[in-house]
Amino acid sequence: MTSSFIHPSVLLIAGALLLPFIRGPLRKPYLFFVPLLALCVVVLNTTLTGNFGVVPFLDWQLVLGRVDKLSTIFALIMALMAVIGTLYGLQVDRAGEHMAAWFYAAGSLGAIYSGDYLSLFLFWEMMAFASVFLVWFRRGPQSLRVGYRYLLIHTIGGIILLAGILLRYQAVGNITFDLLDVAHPELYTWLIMIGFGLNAAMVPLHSWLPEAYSEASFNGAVFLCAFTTKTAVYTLARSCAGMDILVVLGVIMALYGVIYAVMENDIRKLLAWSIVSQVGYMVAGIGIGTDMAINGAVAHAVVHILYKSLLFMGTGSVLYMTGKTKFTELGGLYAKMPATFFFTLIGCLSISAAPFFAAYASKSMIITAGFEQHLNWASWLLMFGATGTFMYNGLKLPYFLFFGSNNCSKETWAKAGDPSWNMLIAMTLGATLCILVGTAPGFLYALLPYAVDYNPHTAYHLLETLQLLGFAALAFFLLKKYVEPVDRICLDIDWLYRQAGCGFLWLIKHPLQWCDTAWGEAYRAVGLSSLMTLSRFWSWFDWHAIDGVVDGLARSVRALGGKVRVLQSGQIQITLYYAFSLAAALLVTFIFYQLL
Amino acid sequence: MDLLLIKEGFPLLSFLIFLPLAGAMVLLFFHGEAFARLWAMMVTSLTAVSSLFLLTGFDPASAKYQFAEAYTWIPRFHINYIVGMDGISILLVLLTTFIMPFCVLASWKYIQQRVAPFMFCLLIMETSMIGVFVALDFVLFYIFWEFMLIPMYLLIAIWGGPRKVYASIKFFLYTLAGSVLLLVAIIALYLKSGSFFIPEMMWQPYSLTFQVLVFLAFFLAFAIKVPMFPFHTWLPAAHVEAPTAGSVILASVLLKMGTYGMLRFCLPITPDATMLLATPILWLSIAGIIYGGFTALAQQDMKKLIAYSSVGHMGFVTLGIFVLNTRGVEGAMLQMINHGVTTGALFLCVGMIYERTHSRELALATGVGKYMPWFVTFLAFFSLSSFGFPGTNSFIGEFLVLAGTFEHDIVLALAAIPGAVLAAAYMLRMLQKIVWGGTANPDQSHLTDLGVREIAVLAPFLLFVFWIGLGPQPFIDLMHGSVSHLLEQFNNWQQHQQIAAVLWR
Amino acid sequence: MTTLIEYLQARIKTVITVCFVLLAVVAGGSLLIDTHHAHTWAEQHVPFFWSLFGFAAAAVIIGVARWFGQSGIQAPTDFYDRSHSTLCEEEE
Amino acid sequence: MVILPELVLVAGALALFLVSLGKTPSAQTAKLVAIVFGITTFAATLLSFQSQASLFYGAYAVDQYSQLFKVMIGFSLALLLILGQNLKGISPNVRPEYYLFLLLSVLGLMMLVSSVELIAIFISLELSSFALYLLVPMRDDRTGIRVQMEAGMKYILFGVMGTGFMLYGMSYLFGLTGSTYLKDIMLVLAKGNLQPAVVVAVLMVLAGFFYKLAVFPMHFWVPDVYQGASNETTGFIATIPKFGAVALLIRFLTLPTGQTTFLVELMAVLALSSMFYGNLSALVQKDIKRMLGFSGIAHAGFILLGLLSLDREGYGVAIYYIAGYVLMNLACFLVISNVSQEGENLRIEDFNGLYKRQPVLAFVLAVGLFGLAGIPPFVGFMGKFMILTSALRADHLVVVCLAAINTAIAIYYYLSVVKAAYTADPGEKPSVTVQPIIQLTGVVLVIAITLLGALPAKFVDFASAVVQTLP
Repeated sequence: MTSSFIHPSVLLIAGALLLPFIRGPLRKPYLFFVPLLALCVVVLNTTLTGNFGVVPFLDWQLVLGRVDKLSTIFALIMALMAVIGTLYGLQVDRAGEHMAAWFYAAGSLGAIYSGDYLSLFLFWEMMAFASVFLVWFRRGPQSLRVGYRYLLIHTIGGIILLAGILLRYQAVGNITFDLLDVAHPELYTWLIMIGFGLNAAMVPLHSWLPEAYSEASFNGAVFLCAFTTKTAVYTLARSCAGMDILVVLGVIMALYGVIYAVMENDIRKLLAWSIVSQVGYMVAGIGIGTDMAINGAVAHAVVHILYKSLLFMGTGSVLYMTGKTKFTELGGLYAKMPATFFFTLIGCLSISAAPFFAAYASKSMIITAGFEQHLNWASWLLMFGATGTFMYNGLKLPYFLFFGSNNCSKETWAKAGDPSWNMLIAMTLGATLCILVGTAPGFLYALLPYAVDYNPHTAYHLLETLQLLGFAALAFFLLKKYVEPVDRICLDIDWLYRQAGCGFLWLIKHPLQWCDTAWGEAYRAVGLSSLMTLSRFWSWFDWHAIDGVVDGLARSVRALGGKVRVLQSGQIQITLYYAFSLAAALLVTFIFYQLL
Repeated sequence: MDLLLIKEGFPLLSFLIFLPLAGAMVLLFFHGEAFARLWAMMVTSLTAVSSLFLLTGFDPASAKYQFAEAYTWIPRFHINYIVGMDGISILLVLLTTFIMPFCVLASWKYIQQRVAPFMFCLLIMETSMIGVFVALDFVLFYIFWEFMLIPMYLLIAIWGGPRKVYASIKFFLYTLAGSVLLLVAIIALYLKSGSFFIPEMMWQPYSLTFQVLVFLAFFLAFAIKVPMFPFHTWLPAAHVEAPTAGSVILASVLLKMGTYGMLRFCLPITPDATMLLATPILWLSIAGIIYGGFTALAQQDMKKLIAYSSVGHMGFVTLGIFVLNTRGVEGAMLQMINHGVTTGALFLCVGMIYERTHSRELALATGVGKYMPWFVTFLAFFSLSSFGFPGTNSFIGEFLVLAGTFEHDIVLALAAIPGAVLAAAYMLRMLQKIVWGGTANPDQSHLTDLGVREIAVLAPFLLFVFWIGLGPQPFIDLMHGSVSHLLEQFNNWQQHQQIAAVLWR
Repeated sequence: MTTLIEYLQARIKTVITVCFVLLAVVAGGSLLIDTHHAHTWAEQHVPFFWSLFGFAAAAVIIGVARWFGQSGIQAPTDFYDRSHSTLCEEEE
Repeated sequence: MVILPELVLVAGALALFLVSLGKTPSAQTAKLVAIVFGITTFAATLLSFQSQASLFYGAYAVDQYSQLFKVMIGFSLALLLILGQNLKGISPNVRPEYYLFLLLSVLGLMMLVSSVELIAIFISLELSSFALYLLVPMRDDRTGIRVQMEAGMKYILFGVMGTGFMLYGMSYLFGLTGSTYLKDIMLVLAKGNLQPAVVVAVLMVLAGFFYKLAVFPMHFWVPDVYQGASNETTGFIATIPKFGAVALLIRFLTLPTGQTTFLVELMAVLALSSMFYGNLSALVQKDIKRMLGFSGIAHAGFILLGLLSLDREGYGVAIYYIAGYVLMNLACFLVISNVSQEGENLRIEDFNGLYKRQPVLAFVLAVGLFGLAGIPPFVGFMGKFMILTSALRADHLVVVCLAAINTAIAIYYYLSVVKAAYTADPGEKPSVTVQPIIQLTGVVLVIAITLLGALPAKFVDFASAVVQTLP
């Protein structure tokens, strides 16, 4: 290892391992200090470029520290996230939760810095396994099952990736992690793409995301929303840039997420769906593959981490204070938790690319890139999705959560209130960054992998956005009652049953719907129960068939013994007879045999 | 005998073999429980320590048999007492010598009556196990190989669980029945090559039919010991009923003898037959891997689960051996050690739970994590290692094996991959149940966490899990010389054209 | 801040009118802006293009979502527990 | 001096006869006398070990071969007398006679191994056999249905049948060659141009010894006699007479018959059938002695396998094997006759928990049985191994494989006894007390079994060397 490059993951892991022994008053400062240190290290690393930490392993070269613009910017934002997230969860005193979070962050940083598939895979798995603890630590009724499924999916994804890596090693003969030949995709290209895509929650490999994130603990979600998908975006940008299929997938993701988010009743699930849609933009950008598109995708990833974490922090505070996450159990909270409302609002504006808020600087980049590549359909659809984003996230979320009809029960209302200081600080941090990026995107652009000649702050762009948002808002308020039906579900029970019935009817009619449930099914039915049945059958087979044969052999030999023993009847004349006749028979047959 | 580097001066290997035996003899006369424990501990640790000298004196570069000793024994039948050690056996010998003290520690509380005889059996076991790995005379080998059955049988039959009688007799009968034909094969080889000295039996121009017959005899014996699917059913029975130390010995050392045998005998003595029969055996290994995974997933008894997982892991080993390339074989060798370490540790863990809850049922052990954090930590690490989580030892082993398999045949390798998923599935299932499992089980608040002795037992295993996982090079260096030499000879073996013709026809 | 909101809520009518006025301004503004570096023909030549687009898009999405939700995606909250508890008892 | 052992035995017999004449024959003195003479016999055999002579007009050859067997016989006799000294199954007032006939039978065997002339062979064989026939019914009647009598009858009837065969065969040989001296017969036969009648003759003579050795199909007496006779008697029948049988088998097999292949293949078939028969029917036995009887049949098959190669090598190995076999059987019968409370037959479950009741005996039993099963490092394994080797060298591949498989079958019933002794729960079975001398004998046996197994080189070399000296 060159002295100049220090691997942040090492710090985080070491810190995590030490954590259980730091107790009492030292705990909080330590918690704050370690990620900060990691951040500093990353900042230091930005000064370098090139490959560091090259370790010969068996007969391969492991590159633990590949530093270039692409990895640097992701590393920066991830490290920053680690700081914010830890700060946000500061009052959690379960050491295990922080350890898991740090391992998770370390895995992501490691994956970003790694320059070869082997170490990449190593960190990749580390992320998967560390993150599942964040789900399990919610300790909710569902957490165990959800976590187990989550893990199963990611293990499978990892295996697919590994298969791809091995195949590629067969074909190419090295394990350096670089841009694949997307022009002529081989089987391994697809496998690797799918392996990454599964972590990026590509439709139709996305179902793990909403259910897991909505089940995570309130600060766990802050980590989850940042690392897994964005690391996947990084790997895609690194290896599959310009792969046309990604454009299609991206657009589908974007719209799919929007539709579901609009219907969603659980605020955190809503955010989870919005992750799917936002990541869709990035994937599309990667798929377009021009410098500008890549820039856009990267920039969008960065800002998305910022505002999405901000949003999760906001909703997390609501969960933390009230313990509720459903629109139909919340509402009108602005009076009780104004600060949270304020920060959440900033987050909402950022995600819906309102002027001078974060996404304003990035999302348009992708779309413009699309237009310049004359992929008009894609760009139109993305614009369309952008409007939707504003709909559910810029309007629906804040409106129904903080205004709207107040569905809070007595105690919920009593419990509601602004969270503790550290969470507020964390949110302030996030909010500031959002606005900063939105207004003065220069420093962000400076970090991007390619040179940028794009200025979001044109009058045209401004007006375009304003019109879009303004009239979308108009439409929203006019059609508000049609967005609300979500909560009717839980109000009117018999309507609910009819709904279920007709839902079943439509289920058959509508392949799309069918697909989505099917995927949900697949994880449960195919993933577990059929597996268990199969394995039960095999173990039955083991005891009854194979073992039966073995024991049966022994028994039959013994039975044969029983038969033979009968010869030995006690009566002398009979035995004599046997003796003579056997001897005679033996001799005769034998002599015949000799003669023949 | 130019294959031997005769060891002048102190006969280290013989010392290693007979020290435990001498210790056992002492136990015949002094029966005190406390004394027996301490004495066994002393003897095994002394053996372990002195086995370290093997490392200092071992020259990885040469492919010869080192530390060799040769004395005539039964001249009329050309039987000699010849022991020696090369890169293939050194790791296994060390594994044996170092597992034993932990077995003694693990039985410290577990065994409460007939302590002296128990330790007696353990020590005898150690003698015969070391003997098997270092014997270079086939009769000597066979004597150790068979003799081992007696102490192991007694370990299971006297100190075992409820169905001990069935399990022990099954173990004895099955393994003995497997190895009777081995004896015939040995004699046949002797009559062909005129000596029982193993290296002189290697690379002889035996006729193909002869080779195939001998190979099959070998294979039956070794496959049962490994155990390879479908010869594995003695394993779950024996594992489940054996006392902790017994299971550990079974898993860590006994199973390795089968694969060691394949590597030491099948390849060099019957190369052509190996070429001829490699493919079906490979597929058998694959079947074992997947089959083991499935059956393990369905088990409710932790020991049985681990036992079946062993079937899968050993499947990887045989896979690596019979792809017949350096990476595969070295992976297999490494995987032997890994399995010894990891599975041994897992059995120790289960034993520790058993000492507390007196049940190995997963259902009853759910959620002990709440009361036994240390235990759960260890268990978690070992389970991760067991399904080859990156950074742990098994990952290296399985990765090498898979890489080797890819060199050999891609389809095969792809077929092996589901096994890895299954491994993750059943291990996580056990882990998750034990650690976070539901509360639908009797109150466990009385459970105490691991004591110092138990932590001391488990910690070294963890050390090796990560040492091999992160820095496997030294281990591979030890075996590399011999393995590459073996494969080199194997590839230079001229009669392969003839085999190719046979296969082609 | 809370007070501000209350203040506005008290005068909800005015707020709404102000909003409408703003919208009009924005729409009007869009006519003045030069659109020669717009991406496509539509944006250049259709007046109020983005306004219409935004309104239409919002309406469509709401419609689709509603129709879609009616179509049975919005199942009862205990839908999974009811239909899958049998399959997953292994993990319970 | 040359025939010192025989003389000692005769003297012993006379002494016991005198003891038996007393009004109230004392079992104690009888025992002492017997043991003393037994040990002296052993000493005598050692003394006369080196001696060479040809007596009684060459009918009686004292050579290394015979002396070797005599030493083994003497040794086993001494051991047997010591370990069976309690004679639980024999009523005290017939004990002098019991010992008397025992010694006479041994005398017969000693003469048998030395005789090289048909009549002498016949006489000595009958001497030993008839003495033996008398021993069986001497067991005192506890069952009320006089099993021992029935056993004795069967023994005699079968014995007569076997003898009949042998006598007939001998007459053939005499008719064909005009001489009763083995060496003359050998010379004549060596000239060649033999009729198949020779084979028949030899076969018939062999049949007589097959009967002693209990080879299929001449084995039917074994289980009933073993079960009917008292433990000590069975211990004797199971061990020492085998020496004589093997010795004479070898002597006769050295005769050239001209039909070697036929003989060999027939013997191979006989060997296999006795192995399978013995092992299979032993699997399901409850009575330990009966089980050992069947296992004895199987082992007889093994010995035959050793003789199969018809060369010195194989003979030497066969001698080694029979020696080991006798040792292991002695070990087993030591345990049996001391575990049984007052001489009753033992069922396998009577050994339950022997480990707790009498550790030393349990250990001896385990070693003996594992030895019989042919597990290394005991003598049983080495014998098995060498026999298989010699048989394979004479390439009988199939036979060898089947024999090997037999060892796998056999292990089960030996194991079931060990299982009872070590794992089963003693219940309220009484603990066993034995004199230290017997424990010592047991330990000696264990050591002998192990040593002979671990370091067989000397013995086998010597045996084969001795066999070389046969004419």
